[in-house]
Amino acid sequence: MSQYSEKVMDHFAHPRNVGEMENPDGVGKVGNPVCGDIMNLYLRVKDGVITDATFKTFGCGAAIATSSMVTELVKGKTVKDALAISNRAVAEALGGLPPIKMHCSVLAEEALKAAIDDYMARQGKKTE
Amino acid sequence: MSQYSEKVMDHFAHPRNVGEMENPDGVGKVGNPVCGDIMNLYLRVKDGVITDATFKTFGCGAAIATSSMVTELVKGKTVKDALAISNRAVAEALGGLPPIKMHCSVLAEEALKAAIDDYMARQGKKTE
Amino acid sequence: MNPIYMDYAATTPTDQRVVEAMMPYFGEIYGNPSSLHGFGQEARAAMEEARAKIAAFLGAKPAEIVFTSGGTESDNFAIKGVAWANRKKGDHVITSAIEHHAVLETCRFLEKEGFRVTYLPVDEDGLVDPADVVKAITDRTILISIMHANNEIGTIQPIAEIGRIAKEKGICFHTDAVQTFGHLPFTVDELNIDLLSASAHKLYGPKGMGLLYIRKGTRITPLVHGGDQESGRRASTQNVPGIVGFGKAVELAAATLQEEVVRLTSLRDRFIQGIFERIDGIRLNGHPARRLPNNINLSVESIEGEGMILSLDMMGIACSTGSACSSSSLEPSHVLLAIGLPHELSHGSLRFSLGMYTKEGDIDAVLEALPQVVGRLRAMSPLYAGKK
Amino acid sequence: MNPIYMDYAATTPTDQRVVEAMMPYFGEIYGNPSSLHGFGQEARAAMEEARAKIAAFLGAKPAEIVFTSGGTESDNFAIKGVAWANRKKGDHVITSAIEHHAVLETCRFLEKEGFRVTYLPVDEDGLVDPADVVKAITDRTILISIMHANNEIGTIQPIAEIGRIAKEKGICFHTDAVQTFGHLPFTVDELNIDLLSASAHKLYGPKGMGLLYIRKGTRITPLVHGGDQESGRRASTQNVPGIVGFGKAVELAAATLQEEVVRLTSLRDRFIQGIFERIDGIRLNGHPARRLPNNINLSVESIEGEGMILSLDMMGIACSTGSACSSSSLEPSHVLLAIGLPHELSHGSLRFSLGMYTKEGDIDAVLEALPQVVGRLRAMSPLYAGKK
Ligand SMILES: Cc1ncc(COP(=O)(O)O)c(C=O)c1O
Ligand SMILES: Cc1ncc(COP(=O)(O)O)c(C=O)c1O
Repeated sequence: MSQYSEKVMDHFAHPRNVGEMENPDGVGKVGNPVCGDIMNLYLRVKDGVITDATFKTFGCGAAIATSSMVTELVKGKTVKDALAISNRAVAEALGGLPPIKMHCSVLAEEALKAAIDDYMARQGKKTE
Repeated sequence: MSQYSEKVMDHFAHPRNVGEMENPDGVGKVGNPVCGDIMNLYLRVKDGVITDATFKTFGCGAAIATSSMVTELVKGKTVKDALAISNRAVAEALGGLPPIKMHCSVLAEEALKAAIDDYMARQGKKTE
Repeated sequence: MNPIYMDYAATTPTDQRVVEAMMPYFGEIYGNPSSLHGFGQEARAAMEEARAKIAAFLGAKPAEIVFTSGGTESDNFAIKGVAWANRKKGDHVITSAIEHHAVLETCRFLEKEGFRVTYLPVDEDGLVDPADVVKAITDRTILISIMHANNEIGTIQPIAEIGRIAKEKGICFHTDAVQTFGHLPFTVDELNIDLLSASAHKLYGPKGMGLLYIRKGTRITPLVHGGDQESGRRASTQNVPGIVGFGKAVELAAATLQEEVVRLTSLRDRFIQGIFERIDGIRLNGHPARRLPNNINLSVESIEGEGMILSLDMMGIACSTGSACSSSSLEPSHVLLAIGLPHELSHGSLRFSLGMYTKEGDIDAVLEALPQVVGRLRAMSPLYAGKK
Repeated sequence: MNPIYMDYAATTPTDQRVVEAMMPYFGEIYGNPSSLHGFGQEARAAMEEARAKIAAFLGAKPAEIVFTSGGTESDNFAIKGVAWANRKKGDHVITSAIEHHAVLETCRFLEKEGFRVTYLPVDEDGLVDPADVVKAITDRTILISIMHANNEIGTIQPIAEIGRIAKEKGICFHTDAVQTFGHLPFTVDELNIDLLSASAHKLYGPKGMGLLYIRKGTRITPLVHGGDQESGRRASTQNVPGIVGFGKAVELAAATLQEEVVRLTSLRDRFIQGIFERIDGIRLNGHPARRLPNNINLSVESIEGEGMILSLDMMGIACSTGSACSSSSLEPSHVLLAIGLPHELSHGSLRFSLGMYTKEGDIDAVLEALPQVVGRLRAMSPLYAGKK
């Protein structure tokens, strides 16, 4: 019994894709310790498709679960499709979040966007 | 179990000396229906000694018990000794009264005083 | 003779099924519902289940129910809360002269704080005239508080109509439904209520447990400040067993409400008819028809109420002079004075209130006992003697 | 593994003996204590017996004890009640920055009402400096409210001294003793207290039940207006089972208080020593010595509190991040900020509070579990990784 759905508890207890990635193609770092949430998201991209994603997160149970879920959601998606993943989609995939915890899903969306931005920037640099 | 002592309940349940007296030597009527208490006290006096006392009372349990007790207390007393009976003495004889009901004992004292005053006044008239 | 309890309007026994429902929440599922761990979340789930059940019974949303410590707190919360929150908008409150002390004393407190309060009169049956409500409204009026049914004389007010008036004027409407919640069928929408007070111990639930229904959108300042329990509207660790018990009590009430109304009404009328056949010089206080199914309020000429209560108590019959909470006061009932009863008659009033366990035989036993009591006390009374 | 409850400061299970003491007052002796008849008077007698027992425990008179619905209501009543009653005398209140929300939010409400409130700072151990109290006093000061022991970090304040200062200046002194009542030995006279809040559910009594001690002669306006219960200071039908249960809880607490202080202190110190041996990068919050015998408050670097609570909960261990009533809030604890903890450390705080049923084996089980939890979460944390 918990304020969280079973899915959230599963992703919190058994988070997927934990860890820092060596030589990632894109990194997104959002949040700050004062607010109590930091999310680092790492992407590996091949031919426009996200082949791997990992995270490191400082934050509450929901922050960890959304981090885990967003890494799962993006894997195998094209960068374009990944950009379309909203915070709502992350929350829904987790079977919902308590209202007071919706900001964690926002953070996950932001981390993803930041990682993709970073990837794009690196791509831009490469093709320059 | 009650807010009243056993003595009060006994005098309420089995009041002594109830009734109007025919040709009394002194009558005291105090209180009024607006306040919720009326006490009528009747005295028979022979040679300066109270030989009988009766009452009629409209009022709460404590009012009835104090009426009953005061009639008991005065019987056999000289008028002078009866005048010395205070409301406290009535309350004490009843094993105490709740603070909020002490005014009933005051009423009893007043009724007694009024009845003795009435007796004195009648005596005065007779000796005139 | 077995003791006969006829003071259900003062309080009711907690139903055994309610007690059983509460039991696990004392020593087993004892967590603080605000705690994140399982102990807490299990308690929270039970609490929210009760809230949902009670909301459904009122035709309300769960988030509109705030649990309190009883009817009095709910009345205080509703009235002070709306007054505080709408201070900038206005400073006038309308209520009636026959409200429960919980409402009246709160209004007097507001008067000391600079608010103006109109105490509407009632007619000889205890009814508020909705036309008086309309007349009393000013552009400074922020709250109308009229009780659903009176606890002493049982008169049921035209709440739906008063609520409609308040709604049309955009004024917040509170009703003290402590005597009707779980006893009469209604929903908050039918009665146009914005705020409603109820108390669990009047419907076989636990003492020290109440609720305030607060219609969504109503501006209200907390009475009890602190933590963010009850969505920030009533701080303090929730009384989980009490809330669960309240939920159970409402569930039980809902199941038998309709038939209890019929059964109690018939017992009440048997009582009233029987007593008028047996005792002269009495008067039924309150509206003859628009009255609580369980309420009988009598004035007996020439004798005083407490003596009757004590005498009946000695015979194992429990009733009251009016509201229990003023029983230590010497003042005659403000309700009886408001319906125009002379002081001496108001001193001789008796309230019998029936309930779940009242049987026909109990009525007959009281019909037998009361004339004896009245006879004995009248024999002692200088007022009755005067009548002969 | 059996579940281990280490959140006694949030709430305690109601002791089985307390529940048994309460039972007769639900369905048997169910009268309203204000009723004149036997049903009511029997309930009243039980209530007054409990009041006398509790008063004796505090070294107070029975008439100085007012029953309320909990610690929060008592705090609200004390602070608003004294403020309202002394408005003409002054408008300044002194409290501390680390009070419970029940005090702080009440003070903020008073500020909106035009009062001035001084929130005294505390040192890094959470202590209020009595010299600061002296400095803060003005000729407009009507109330000083300083808690006896803090619910989050367990620091015990120099209450006797602050009380003495208040007494010398003729200022009313309130203490929130919710965490110490029944847990530490003291009397109101020893501590120079005029008003004291306590809550039954913190000492194995029922939830929704509290008290305010009000020293004779203290001017106070009711928080809950209405009938004349509790000598006119707190209206509403009394929660008789709750009051009887509170009385029983106090009786039980009194009987074992001294030995529990010794036993819990030793368990607490075993916990603290053990955890420092097993985990690096942690900090004990609160005073090392002047602290509640049952309180352990830790900050764990690089990880956040909720994750630890959830993880421990999955292992059957219940604890909290701080006060239960703010657990749905995202704000870091005002207490931890007040003792100067940086935000990120305050997010990583954990409170373990021990109680009657805590055994040595429970301590050892937590000492085993917590390092695993911390290790797992730190492995996920970008802040800890950064440290390596
Ligand atoms: C109409 C009415 N309002 C309010 C109350 C107060 O309820 P409580 O005693 O639960 O505070 C009562 C009964 O006591 C009542 O009858
Ligand atoms: C110090 C302190 N004050 C007040 C309270 C409030 O008590 P209650 O939840 O019983 O209202 C608590 C606990 O919740 C507390 O720890």
